[in-house]
Amino acid sequence: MAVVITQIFNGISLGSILLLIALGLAITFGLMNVINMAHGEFIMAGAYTTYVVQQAFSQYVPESFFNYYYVAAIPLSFLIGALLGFVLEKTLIRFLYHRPLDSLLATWGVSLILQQVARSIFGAPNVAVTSPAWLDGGIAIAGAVLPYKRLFIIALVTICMISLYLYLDKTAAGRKMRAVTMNRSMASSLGVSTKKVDAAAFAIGSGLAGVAGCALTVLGPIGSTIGTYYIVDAFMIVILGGIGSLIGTVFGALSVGMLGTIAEFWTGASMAKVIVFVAIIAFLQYKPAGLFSARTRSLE
Amino acid sequence: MDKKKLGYWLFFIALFLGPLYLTEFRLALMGKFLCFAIVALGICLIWGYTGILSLGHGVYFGLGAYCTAMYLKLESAGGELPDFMEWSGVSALPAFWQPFSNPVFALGASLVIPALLAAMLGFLTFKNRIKGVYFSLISQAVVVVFVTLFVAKQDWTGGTNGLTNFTTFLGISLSSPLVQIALYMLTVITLGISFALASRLTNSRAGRVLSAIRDGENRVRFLGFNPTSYKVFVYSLSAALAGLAGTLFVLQVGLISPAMMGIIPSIEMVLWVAVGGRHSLIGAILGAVIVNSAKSFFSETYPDIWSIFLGLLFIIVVMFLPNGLVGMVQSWKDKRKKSKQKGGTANATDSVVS
Amino acid sequence: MLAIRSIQAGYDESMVLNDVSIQAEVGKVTAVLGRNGVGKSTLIKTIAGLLKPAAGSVEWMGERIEKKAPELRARSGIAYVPQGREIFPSLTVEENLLLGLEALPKKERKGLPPQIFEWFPVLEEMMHRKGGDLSGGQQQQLAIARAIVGKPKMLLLDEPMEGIQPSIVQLIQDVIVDIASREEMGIILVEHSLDLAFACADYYYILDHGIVVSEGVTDTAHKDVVKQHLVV
Amino acid sequence: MIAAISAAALTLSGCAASNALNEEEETTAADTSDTVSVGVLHSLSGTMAISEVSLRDAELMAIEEINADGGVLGKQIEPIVEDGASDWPTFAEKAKKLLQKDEVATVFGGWTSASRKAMLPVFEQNNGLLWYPVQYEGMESSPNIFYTGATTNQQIVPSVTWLLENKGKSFFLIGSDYVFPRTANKEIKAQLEAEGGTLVGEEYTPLGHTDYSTLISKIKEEKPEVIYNTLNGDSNVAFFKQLKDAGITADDMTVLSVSIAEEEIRGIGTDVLTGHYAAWNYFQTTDTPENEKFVAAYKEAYGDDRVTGDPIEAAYNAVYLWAAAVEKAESFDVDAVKEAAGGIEFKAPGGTVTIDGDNQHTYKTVRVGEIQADGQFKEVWNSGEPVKPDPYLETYPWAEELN
Amino acid sequence: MPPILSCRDVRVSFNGFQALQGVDLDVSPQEVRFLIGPNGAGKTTLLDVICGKTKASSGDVLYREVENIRKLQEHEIVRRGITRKFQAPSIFSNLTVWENLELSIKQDRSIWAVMRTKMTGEEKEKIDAMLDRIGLKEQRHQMAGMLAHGQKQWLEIGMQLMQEPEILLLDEPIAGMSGTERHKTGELIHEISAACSVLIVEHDMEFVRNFSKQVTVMHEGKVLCEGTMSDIQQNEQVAEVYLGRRESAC
Repeated sequence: MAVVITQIFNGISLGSILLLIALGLAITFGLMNVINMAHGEFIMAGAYTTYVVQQAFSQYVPESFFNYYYVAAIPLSFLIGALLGFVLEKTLIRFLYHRPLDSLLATWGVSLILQQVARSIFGAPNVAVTSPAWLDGGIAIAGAVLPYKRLFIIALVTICMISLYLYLDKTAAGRKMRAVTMNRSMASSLGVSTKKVDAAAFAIGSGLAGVAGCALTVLGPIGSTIGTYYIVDAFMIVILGGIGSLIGTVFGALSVGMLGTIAEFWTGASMAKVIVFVAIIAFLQYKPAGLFSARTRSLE
Repeated sequence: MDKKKLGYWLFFIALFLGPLYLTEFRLALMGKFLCFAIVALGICLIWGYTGILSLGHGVYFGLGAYCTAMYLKLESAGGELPDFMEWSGVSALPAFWQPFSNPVFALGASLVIPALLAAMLGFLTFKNRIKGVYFSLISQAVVVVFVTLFVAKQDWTGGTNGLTNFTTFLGISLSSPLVQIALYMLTVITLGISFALASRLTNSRAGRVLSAIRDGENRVRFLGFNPTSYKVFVYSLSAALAGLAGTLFVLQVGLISPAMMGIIPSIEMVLWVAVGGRHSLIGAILGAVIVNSAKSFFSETYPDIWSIFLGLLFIIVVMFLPNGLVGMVQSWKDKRKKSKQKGGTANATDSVVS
Repeated sequence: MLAIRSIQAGYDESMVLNDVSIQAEVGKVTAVLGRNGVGKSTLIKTIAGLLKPAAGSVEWMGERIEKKAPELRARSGIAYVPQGREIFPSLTVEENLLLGLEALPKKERKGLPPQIFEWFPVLEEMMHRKGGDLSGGQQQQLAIARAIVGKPKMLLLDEPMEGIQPSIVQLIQDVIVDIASREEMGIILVEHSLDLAFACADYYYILDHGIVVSEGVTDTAHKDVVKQHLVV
Repeated sequence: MIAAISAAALTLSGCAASNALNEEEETTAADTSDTVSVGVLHSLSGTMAISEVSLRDAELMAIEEINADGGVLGKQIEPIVEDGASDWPTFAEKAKKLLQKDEVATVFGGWTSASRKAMLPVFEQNNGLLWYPVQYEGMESSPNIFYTGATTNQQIVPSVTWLLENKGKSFFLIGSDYVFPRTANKEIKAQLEAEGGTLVGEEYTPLGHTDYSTLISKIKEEKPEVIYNTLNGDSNVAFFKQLKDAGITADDMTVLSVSIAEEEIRGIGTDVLTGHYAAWNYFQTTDTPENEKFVAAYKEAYGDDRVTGDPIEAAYNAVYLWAAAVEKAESFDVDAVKEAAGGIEFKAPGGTVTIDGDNQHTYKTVRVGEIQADGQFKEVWNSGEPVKPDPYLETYPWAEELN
Repeated sequence: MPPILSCRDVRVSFNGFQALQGVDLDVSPQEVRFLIGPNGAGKTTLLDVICGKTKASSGDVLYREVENIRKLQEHEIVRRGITRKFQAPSIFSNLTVWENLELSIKQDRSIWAVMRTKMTGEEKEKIDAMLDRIGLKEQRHQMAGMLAHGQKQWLEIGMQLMQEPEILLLDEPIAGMSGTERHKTGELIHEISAACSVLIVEHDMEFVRNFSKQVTVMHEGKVLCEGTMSDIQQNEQVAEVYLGRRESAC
C-alpha cells in the first residue's frame, strides 16, 4: 500500500518537476516557436542565483533569517532568468523568428558560452545549496513519506501555472501576448507593439526557467552543466503536449512523469528512460501534433 | 564549369598528398576531420538540399563505427571473449556478435544498419508528414534512446568505455605509421568518391526533385512525386555515409563510445555544415575541417575558455552568414560581378546551390 | 487628411498596384471600388502598414508614414478592419474589444465606450463568449467595434459586407452612415458592390489593373458609367 | 569560386604544416635546453570538469614545488596543459598530440575509466607514459600506465569487510550505469557471498540522473542495513538530498560511498551527508606532517575555500613519484623510468606510497571515514599499513570466478 | 459523353465549419468549366478535394465514373492525370525555368526511375516547345523566382501541361495579369481544352464572359446553378448572392 501511494506521489512529483522545467519552453517554444537550446542554461542561472542568495544571506543577514533566503531566491531567480532571456531576445532571437532551425543552432552557441562563463565565475565543481530548514521532513501517510520539498515543488509549479494563467488571461499584457501569438499582423494593426510583446514573452519564459533552476536546487546538483540534463526532456514534453497548448504541456509532463516512475519501478532507471522516449516517439507517429493540438488550416 | 572541376581535383589531390607535408600528429587529426567531412556531406544532402534537419546523425555515425569496432574487437581478442565481456560476467559471445567476426559482414553492416534504422524512422515520420522542428526534435529523442541503451547494455557494448584497444585490422597492425598513412589516403579517396556521387546526385533530376521538396514539399506532390520515398532515400543515404565515416573513424582513432553518438556531437555535426555552407557540398566538407581545426586550435591555445570562442563562432555564422563561408565567398563574388557589368540581371542571393 | 501618392505595391516581385493616388478626408466616407483581385486589399494593407510600398508615399495629417510600423500608424489614428475579419478566435469578445484600446495612449484606456454597444447590441450579449464561437456577421461587428474603440480618425474597412446575411449588412451600413454623420472620423470603404458603396460614400475611386480608372463624387456620378467598370 | 576555396583550404593546410614544422623545431630545441615538458591532460570543460580541474591544479602545484626545489635532473619541468573536454576521443587526440608533437616526457591525466581506456592504446603504441591518479575498477595493468589511485582491493574490498563487521549484513548496491559501478558491484557480490553478507537489491541509474524517488522507494521496500554507493558525480547530489527528504538518515541506514571526497561534499552539502561514510586512501584530515604541509600549500595556491581529497592527493603523488623515478633512472627515457620505478617510495600526505614494480600500481593505506558537519572526514578505521595492490584480485579465493 | 470527373454529395468541414455542404458536379472530357461565386462559397475547397489536398468528410469523387479518388494521396491523383495550378504561383523559385519544366515532364516519378533517368532528345524538344508556347524561351535559364508575376503564372500553367493532364484544375489563373496577358491566357486555355478538361475558378467576369461555355455558380458550399454565361446572368438567385444586393440593400 505504502509503495503504491509513494509511487503515485513520485509520478506526480516527477511530473511536476518536468512541468516546471517545460513551462518556460511552453511559452518560448510552444507559443513563440523559438527553439532556445540555451533554455537549460537559464535553469542553471536560476540555480546559481539561489546559491548566490544563500551565500549573501549567510554573510550579511542575521542567522535567524537565514532560512528565508529561499523566499528571496525564487523571485530573484525569475528576474535573472528573465533578464538573460530579455537580452538574448533583443540581441539574437528577434533576428531569427523566421528561421526557427537557425535559432536552434545559434542558441546552442549561446549555451556553450553561458556554461563556460558559469564555470569561470563559480568554478568547475558543483556548489551546494542547503535547503531551508522548513522544507526538511515530510508528511507520513499510510506508511509513505511525502517529502515537503516535493510537495513544495508541486505547490510552486501550481502557483506558476496559476500565475501564468492569470497573467495571460486576466491582464492587458497577457492579452496582448496571446493576440500576438495568434495573429501577429492583426495585433500590430491594433496598435500592439509586437517587439515589446515578443521580448516580454521571451523574458517570462526564460524567467520561468530561472524559477525551475531555483526549485531544482533543493533536489539535485548545482553545476554548470545541469541545464543539459533537462533540455531534451523539456522539448519532448512540449511537443508531446502539443505546441501552443499550455494545458497540453501539463498533461505531457504528468504522463511522462507517471510513465517514467512506473517503468522505473518495474525495470530500472536506464530502461525507464528508454521506454519513455520510445513511447513519446511512437505516440508522435500516431498523433504528430501532440496530445492537445491547435489545428490549423495552413498548408506550408 | 571546367574551372570548377579543376578546383575540386586540385583540392582532393592536395588532401591526398597530405602525408607529404603534414606531421604524423596533424595527419592523424586531418584523417579524423575528413571522416567528419563524410558525415557532413550526408548532412548537407538532407539538410541543405532536402530541408530535413536531423539532430540524430551521431547515432548513425556511432552505429557504423560500432559495427566495425565489433569486428576489430573480436579480431584483437583472437577467438577469446572480448575483455569487457569477461568483466561483465558474460560467459559466451552473444549471438548477434558472432557474424561480426567476419570483416565483410561487419563492414557491410556498418553501412546497412544505419541506413535501415534511418529508413525505418524516416518512413514513419515522413509518411506521417512530420517535418521541420518536430522531426529535428524527434531525431534528438532517438539519440537519447540509443545512447542510454548503449551505456546500459555494457555487457554487450562495452558501456561508457565503448570499444577500444584494437591491435590489428585484417591481420595488419593498426599502430604502424604506414598503415595510418594508408588509412588516411583511403579516407581521402572515400571522401572524394562520396563527394563525386553526392554532386552527381544533386546535379541530376532526382537532385532537383530534392531541392524542390525543400522549397515546397506539397507542391512536389502536385507534380506527381511522392516526397516520402525521396526523403526516406536521401535520409538513409546520409545515414549510410555517416556509418561509413564511423568505420573510417574507428580504424584511424581506434575508439568508439556512446559519448560520440550523443546529443552534443550530433548538434556539432550540423554546425559544421552550417559554418561551411549548408547549400554546398564542398562547403560541408570545408566546414567539417575548419570547425574541427578551430576546435583543436582553440582548445590547444586556450584550454580553459575555448568553448566561448566556439560558441561565438556558431552565433556569428548563423546570424551573419546564413549560407556559411561558401555563401559568403559566393555573394562577395556576385557583388564583384555585378559591379563589373552594371545593369546585368539581378542575382538571387540565396541561390548558392553549387 | 490621408493622401496616397503614386503608390506601387505588391507581393514578392509582382506589383499589384502600379500607380495609385487617392485621398480621403476625416469626416467623409471614401469608397474604393473594383472587382475581386484588382488590388483593393493591397491598397488598404499599404495604408495600414502591413505592406511596405515599393514606391510612392502615404501622407497622414501632414506626415509621411509609409515607412512606419503598423502599430505606430494605429496609434496615430488609423484603424484597420481586414477582409476576413481576423478577430482573435480564442479570446473573448471583451478581450478582443479591449485590444482595440491599444491604439490609445495609456492614460486614455479607460474601459470600452458605451457607444459601441448601441451600435452593436449583440456584442454586449456575447461579451464573454469566445470570438471564434461567433457567427460571421457577429465577428464582422466585433471587428468593426474593435477598431472603433481606439477612437481612430480614419477607419479602413475592407469588404465589411462580404459573406454576411442581409439584415446585418443593413446594420453595418447604418453604423457606417451614422459614424459618417458625426464627422469625427473618416472612412475608407473597400467594396466590390457598387450599390452598397454608393449608399454610404461621399466620394469614390475605381481601381482596375493596378491603377485608378475612375473617380468622382457619388452624388453626381452616373451609376451606369461606373457600373461598366465593375460587375458582370 | 571553388578554385578560390580550394586555394584557401590549401593555404590552411599549408599553415598547419608550417606550424607543425615550427613546432617540431621548438621541441627539438627544447631537448637540449634546461627544461623538460610534461603533459597535463584533464577535462577542463564538459561534465567531467567538475572533478578534474582540481587534479590539474594539484599536478601543477607539485610541478611548481619540484621546480622550486631545483627540478628533475637539474631541469625545470614545463607543464603543457590540455583539455580532454569530457570526451574520450579528445583524450586520445590530445594524448597523441602531447606524445607526438610536444614529445613530452610523461603525461599526468584522466579521471574516468573511459578516458583511460581511450588513451591506453595511444600510450602503448607511442611508448609513452601515463600517470593515472583515480581509484578505478581494476582488471587492467598496462605497461605504459602507472596507477596512483586505488584499485579495488585497496578501497572496495576492505570497506565491504569493514561494513560487514560493523554495520550490517544486508546490502543494497546502487551505482551509475557504467563500467566502474558494474564491475565493482560484481566483485562486491562475490565478496558478500564469501563473507556472509546478503544482497537485497542492485540498481543502476544513467549518468546525470537526478530523480531518485523511485529508487528510494525500492530501497525502503527492501530495508537494507547498508547502501553501497558507487554513483558518480552529479547523481550523488540528487541521491543524498532525496534520501534525506524520504526520511532516511545515517541512523537508519549506512551509506558508504567510494566516489565522494571532500570536494564532492562541498557540492552536495553537509546537511544531507553527515553521518554517512566513504572509503579512501587519504582524507584532508589525515594526520601526517606531510599532509599538513600539503593542505596548507594547496590552500595557499588556490584559495582558502578549496579542499583537498584522495584523487587530488594521488595526482600530486604521481608527479613526485615520476620525478623520483627519473632521478633514480637518471634519464627521462620511458623504458628507463619504468625500469627504475619499481620500489620507489614517497612520503605522501596520505602516508607512504610505494610503486609495485609488477603491476605499476602503488601500495596504499586504506581508510574509512565518517562525514562530519564541517565537510571533513573523521577516520573511523584504517588498514594500519599500506596494502599491496592486486588489480586482478588474484589473492582472493572468492574472486576466482570473476576472471 | 460520360463525365470524366464526377463529384457526388461531397462534404467538407473544418472544426465544425461546413465548407462544402453536398456538392454535385460533372465535368465532361475536353470541357472548359468555370466555377464562380462569392468569396467563401467553397470553390477553392472543391478544387482542394478533387486534387486530394483536402480530404472530404463524406461523398465520392469519381474519376472516369469508376474509380473513387477521394481517399488517394495527392501524388497518386496527379499520376492519374488530374493536375492543379494554385492561386499563388507555386513554382520552385530556386530552380531555373528549364528545370521547373523538366521536373514536370510526364514520367515515371518513382525515385529509382528518376535517379537513373537521363534527359532524352524528345524531352528536350517537349520542353522547348512548351517554352515557346508559354513565351519564356528567353528566360529558360533564369531562376524561376526572378520572373515577373504573370510569367510565373504561365510557367506554372506550362508545368501542368508538361504533365499531359486529363483534367486541369486552375485557381484564378489570370490574377495579377495585364489585359493582353489575360487574353493570351484565355486563348491558351482553349488550346489546352483540345486535349483535356479544364476546371477554372475565376473572379474576373470579363474573362469568364469571353472564354466560358459552361459556368457553375457556387454559394455557401453548394452548387447554386449551372449553365451558359447568359443563363447565369438572367438568374435572379445568382444576382441576389453574387452580383451585389441590388437595390434591396439600399
